[in-house]
Amino acid sequence: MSTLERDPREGEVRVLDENGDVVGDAPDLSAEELLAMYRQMKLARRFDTRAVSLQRQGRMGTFPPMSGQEGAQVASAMALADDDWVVPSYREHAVSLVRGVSLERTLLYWMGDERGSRMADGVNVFPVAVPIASQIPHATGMAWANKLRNDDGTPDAVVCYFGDGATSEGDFHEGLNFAGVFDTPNVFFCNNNQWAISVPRSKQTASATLAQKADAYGFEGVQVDGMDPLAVYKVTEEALAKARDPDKGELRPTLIEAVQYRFGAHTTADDPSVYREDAEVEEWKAKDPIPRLERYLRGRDLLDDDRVADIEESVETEVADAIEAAESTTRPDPSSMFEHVYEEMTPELRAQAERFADLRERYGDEAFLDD
Amino acid sequence: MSTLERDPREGEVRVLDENGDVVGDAPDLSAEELLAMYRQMKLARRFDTRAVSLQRQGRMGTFPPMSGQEGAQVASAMALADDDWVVPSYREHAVSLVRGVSLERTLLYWMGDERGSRMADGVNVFPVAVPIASQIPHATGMAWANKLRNDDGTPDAVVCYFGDGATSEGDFHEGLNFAGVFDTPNVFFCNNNQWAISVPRSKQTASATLAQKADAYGFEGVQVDGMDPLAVYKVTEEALAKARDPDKGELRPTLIEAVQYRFGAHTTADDPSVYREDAEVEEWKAKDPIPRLERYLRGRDLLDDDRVADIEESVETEVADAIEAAESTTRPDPSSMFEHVYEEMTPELRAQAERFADLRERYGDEAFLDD
Amino acid sequence: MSTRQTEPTQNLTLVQSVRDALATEMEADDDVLVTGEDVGKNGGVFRATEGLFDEFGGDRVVDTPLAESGIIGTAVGMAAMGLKPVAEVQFSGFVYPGFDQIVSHMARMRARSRGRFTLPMVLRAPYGGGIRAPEHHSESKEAFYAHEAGLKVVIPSTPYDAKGLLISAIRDPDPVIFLEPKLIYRAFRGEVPEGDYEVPIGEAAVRREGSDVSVFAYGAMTRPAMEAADRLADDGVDAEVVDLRTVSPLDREAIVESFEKTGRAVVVHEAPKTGGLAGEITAIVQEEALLYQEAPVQRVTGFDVPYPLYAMEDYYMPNAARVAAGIEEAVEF
Amino acid sequence: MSTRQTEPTQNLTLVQSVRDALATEMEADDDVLVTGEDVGKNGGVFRATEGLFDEFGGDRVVDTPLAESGIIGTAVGMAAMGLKPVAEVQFSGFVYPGFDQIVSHMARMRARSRGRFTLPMVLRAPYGGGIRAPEHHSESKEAFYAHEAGLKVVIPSTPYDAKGLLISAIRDPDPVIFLEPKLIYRAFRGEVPEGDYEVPIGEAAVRREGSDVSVFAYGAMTRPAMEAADRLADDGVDAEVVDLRTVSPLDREAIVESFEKTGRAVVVHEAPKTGGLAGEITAIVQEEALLYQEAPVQRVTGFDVPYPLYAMEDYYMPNAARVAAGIEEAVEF
Ligand SMILES: Cc1ncc(C[n+]2csc(CCOP(=O)(O)OP(=O)(O)O)c2C)c(N)n1
Ligand SMILES: Cc1ncc(C[n+]2csc(CCOP(=O)(O)OP(=O)(O)O)c2C)c(N)n1
Ligand SMILES: [Mg+2]
Ligand SMILES: [Mg+2]
Repeated sequence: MSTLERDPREGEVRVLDENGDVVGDAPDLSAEELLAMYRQMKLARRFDTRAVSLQRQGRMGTFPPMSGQEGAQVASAMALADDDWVVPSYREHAVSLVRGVSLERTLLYWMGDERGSRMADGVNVFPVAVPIASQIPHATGMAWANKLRNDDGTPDAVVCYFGDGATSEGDFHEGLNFAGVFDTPNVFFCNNNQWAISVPRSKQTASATLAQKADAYGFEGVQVDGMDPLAVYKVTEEALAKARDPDKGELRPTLIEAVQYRFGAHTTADDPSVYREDAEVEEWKAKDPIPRLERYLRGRDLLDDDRVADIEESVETEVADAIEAAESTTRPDPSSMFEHVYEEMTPELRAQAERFADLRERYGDEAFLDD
Repeated sequence: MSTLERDPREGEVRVLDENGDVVGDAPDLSAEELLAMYRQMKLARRFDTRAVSLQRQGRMGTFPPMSGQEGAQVASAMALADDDWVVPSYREHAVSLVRGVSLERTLLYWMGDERGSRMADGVNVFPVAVPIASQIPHATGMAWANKLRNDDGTPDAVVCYFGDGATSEGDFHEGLNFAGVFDTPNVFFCNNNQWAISVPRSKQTASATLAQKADAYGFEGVQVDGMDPLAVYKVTEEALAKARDPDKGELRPTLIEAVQYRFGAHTTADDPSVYREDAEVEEWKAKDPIPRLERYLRGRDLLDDDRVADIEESVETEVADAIEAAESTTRPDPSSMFEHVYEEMTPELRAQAERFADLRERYGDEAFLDD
Repeated sequence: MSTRQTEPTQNLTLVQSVRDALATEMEADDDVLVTGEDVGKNGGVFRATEGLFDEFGGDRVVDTPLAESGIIGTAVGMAAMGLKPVAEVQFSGFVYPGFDQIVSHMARMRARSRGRFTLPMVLRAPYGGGIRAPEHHSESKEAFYAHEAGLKVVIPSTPYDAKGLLISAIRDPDPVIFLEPKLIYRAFRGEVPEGDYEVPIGEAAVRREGSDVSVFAYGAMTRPAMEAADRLADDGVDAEVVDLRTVSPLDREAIVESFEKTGRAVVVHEAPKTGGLAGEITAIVQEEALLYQEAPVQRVTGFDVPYPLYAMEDYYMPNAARVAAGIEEAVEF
Repeated sequence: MSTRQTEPTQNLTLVQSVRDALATEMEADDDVLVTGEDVGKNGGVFRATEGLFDEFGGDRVVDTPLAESGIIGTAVGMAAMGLKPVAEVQFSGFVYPGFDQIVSHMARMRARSRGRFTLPMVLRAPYGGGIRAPEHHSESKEAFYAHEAGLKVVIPSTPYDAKGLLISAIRDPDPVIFLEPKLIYRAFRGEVPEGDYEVPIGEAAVRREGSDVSVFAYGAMTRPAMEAADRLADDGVDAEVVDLRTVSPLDREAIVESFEKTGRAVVVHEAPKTGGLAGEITAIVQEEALLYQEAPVQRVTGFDVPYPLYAMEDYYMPNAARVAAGIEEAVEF
């Protein structure tokens, strides 16, 4: 059968259907874990909404929202072990959150403050990568390093996130090919949200699924309902287990295609109404991962109206506190621009920094800010 | 079954076995065509051998031989229609030869003379591409142009050649992905000669076959015995027919993996004994495409000892004449270096050219050639 | 060729004039087509191709997959077959995945094939800093392209020039890199003829005549250069401002002519100082006119640091105050 | 740090000394590993990694797939995790498919992460022309890297320096691009200490003292510079030859010091003239020492053309005659 005719989602892994009813084997998660998953998704959604309005109010620069993608992000990140690593693109706020990057730090970053790009020590998250797909070879190299340095044969894994559009870049190809050849403990997690800005998935590549691109690298590709957090958790957990300790004849890496949708704009600078229909958005909103998980949890008596309200309130406060903290951070010192270019400033750079200090002294910061 | 366990050649298209006995459907070729194919292969082999010795004698620079690969090159090139295009790498001397590039021109090129890189008008062959895989997007763009400009729905095809190593480059991925998306009339012809300099096919990628990489782009991949000229002719002909006029539900492009072997060194600068065993070479020499086709032709009474001797003699002369012509070509005018950089020289370039002329006049060419 | 004065004009921003140039040439020449990420239905992330998809259809205004080497490499192939692709890279900071196609092929196909295969293509990219954009969105690395023979590199600073230069670039038989300073995409409007006209590639424009010091600038930096010149006029410094418009080939004649008049120069660019074109321009003036030189050429440029995130970009970008300080140093030497 | 005079030495070619540096550091530091195309069993196409595979095994001397962005990008990842990869690109003309990884990541990971992720990696590539190689095998585009903040760029000209500089590069906490002039890979031998030693990055070396004119050169161009100086000594011209050794950061102090002594300069590089580092060096001397300048700085460089196929390369490469002509012009001005 030609790939043109095949239903690209026929092999997709699912646990919850759109109503939150169980249609596959649920992963082994405790009540606390399930509730934590739910809360993180709610927190991510709320954060996202507030961040977009901060931008609208001129309190923040361009921001890439991720509403609709909480299921894929939170659930996959929760499947990681403490020592595993995350290599994100620019849209993985919820992944970062789960992995210990504070919301305040994420806000600072999008407020144009480099300090938001310095992950706290001990947080195994790589900085945001803006050039599409360029982080993929890094993730392969990191996993390769883990494997080389590991003695007991179960190296820490590295999970790399990227979008559907990223699969078209040469770096996707090279990064995955190296992973296959060096059999590195990688999970390549593709957040296929159907759009690369205005370019739909169908125009990004003629292959029926993105998951099948793994064939080219000799390892497994899996398609999962990315708006089904339990299914995402399951496939990620399995991929991680294989990354650390593959069966004989198996390669460590996995390409996961998490099929999902971005409800909002590509970034706050984008107007999706130019290129896509509302009806399509509504169709996907019916698959919203948050109510799906909520219904599942209510069905198992882990949630009721009161607990939901409590969570909403605590989430509200947490986001507000993060915004408050980010906005009350003193602006970075302009001279810090010259730091961290090299471990030690070169003489020329030192001279430039001195001249810069001198100009600020002579003319005042107004002179820099007025045009 | 894991790709690690699958026999990577199980699906390979074959017509002649190693003895020249027919094991598949032969393509529809006339006696003249079959003999022409044989002669071109003999000519290519002889040219290759002589070129290597020219280099050894210091009469030519580094040269990449292709002995062992004549079957794939000659037969695929013969399958093209006159108006089709070839986009070669640096090893396709036999393809170029079949497509009308004179041996003299090929020699000039490897003698370091740019004029060897200017294909004669009307010869639909693109210049040699040295950076691996970088010609693949060109071929896609050329085929795309053919499709855009074509009115009757059967555009001229563009056949792009590259090696097994080239499949690892980002440009392979991007070029093939664009071809799938824009459904361009391309044939991507991979001369899998088992080695990328010293790196064996098995270390180039973990995918079981190179042909299966086509899955990632939604179009067909075919593996063929690249040392079986009749099988190569057949798959190329089919791919070309599809490129021009695909069936409903089919995409135009094809990735052909022609499984073969380079008998000699990567280039005259390479010593393969450092990285591969003689036994391996011998094993593949048993599949030599030339005796295979010769046995087939003898079996059909198209060749006998006399005709073979005639062909060998005429081939010898043709190669000798080409060498004679190339070596008696006057050296290029050094000032031609400044030409063809732009349609019109920029003022600065003109100034540089004048200064250069002036220096030559003042100091003589010896001053440039002495160190 | 310049515009006839009687022709009707429109009051356009720079990005609108880019769009207008594309529409004009697509209308006039069926071989012209536009490719790139989001250039189709979306009309480009800066609206530089707005409406072209509706007007010329999906075969001539093509949304490509997200792959810059693919974009540039296929444009090379199309151009070799005689089409005139105008490929867009979404931001100049994202050209690099396609850098090999530029330096290894786009720049050299003519030379390699000794004139048989020529590449009448244009590579457009929004360029430069100052718009509070994320990392990699504010780069200005024109020096890379200017160092590669076989390319022409154009950076307009006005709506009028943008249209005329882009039309010239599309018609140029050689590959042109067309860098559009996005800081001034919408910063002001200018009169732009409705019809087609060319502004010649390789010619600088004197934006302000002066006798004390030459300020060489291009792209978005022309504005702070003018502003600094205006400010210093009050202090009796008469600065000439030369907008280079093309950075490859540089208009050496115009540079030298201005410098011979003033003997002092300031070169302004956003790109980092070391290895930037200010060094090249300095070398040119002392090569051709050392005996006129009365002060060191001042380089007022970006610093030798990665372009900072936007909270600090105002401190990175040369502005009127820094240009004025440079002029003062040149004049007071 | 310099070598102790008593230490045993070996008589090595430049490429052997590169190999020796790699072996020395791999022996001393388990975190050092070598990756690239054909660096393993084959020992590199120039034999720069010969025997390392047998000595250190396939985990530390790794043949990669044929993909430069993959090579550089995975090295970035390994270095971020604390390994010290020394990645080889087979020829500097083939770096470009990995150029994005260099400028977007290798150069900036430290700045981006404000010092949390640093990249103690080295990118080695055989570099420059003159060996009758095919197209793209003779490039010298060091100016690209020198324009990118966050990188260091080293180009040795002697076996002694090659070893000491490469050891420094491997130990350097910042990413270093190490360009090896292949014209002199085997052109001569030199005494190289057996043990380990560093030649500091960022320091030029005066190869010949002189008072009439400063010749600034690096890599393979140091030889014709010396030869030209020797030839002209007979005519009574006393040229100083400064081998820059590192082109980013440039040793401004050494450049200025020499120029203040001579007041005249010739800069020699293989790279094309426009946008090459000769312009930068010219800008430096006039910025810091204009009052000492007695003649225009002469740029003796490659031409602004694609590097020609080898039948013509002797005409392209600066040689002693062209350097001598440049010195004469500088002196006679
Ligand atoms: C190399 C590169 N090219 C272009 C861009 C501009 N750009 C930013 S996001 C984007 C679309 C990405 O789509 P996808 O990979 O699907 O991720 P998503 O944004 O949907 O999460 C583009 C083209 C970029 N950041 N990097
Ligand atoms: C981008 C690039 N990287 C590296 C090289 C150096 N190089 C030349 S040929 C070659 C191996 C190519 O192998 P393959 O693609 O299998 O083709 P083959 O030579 O076997 O025909 C390499 C690494 C190059 N020419 N271009
Ligand atoms: Mg997407
Ligand atoms: Mg091969």
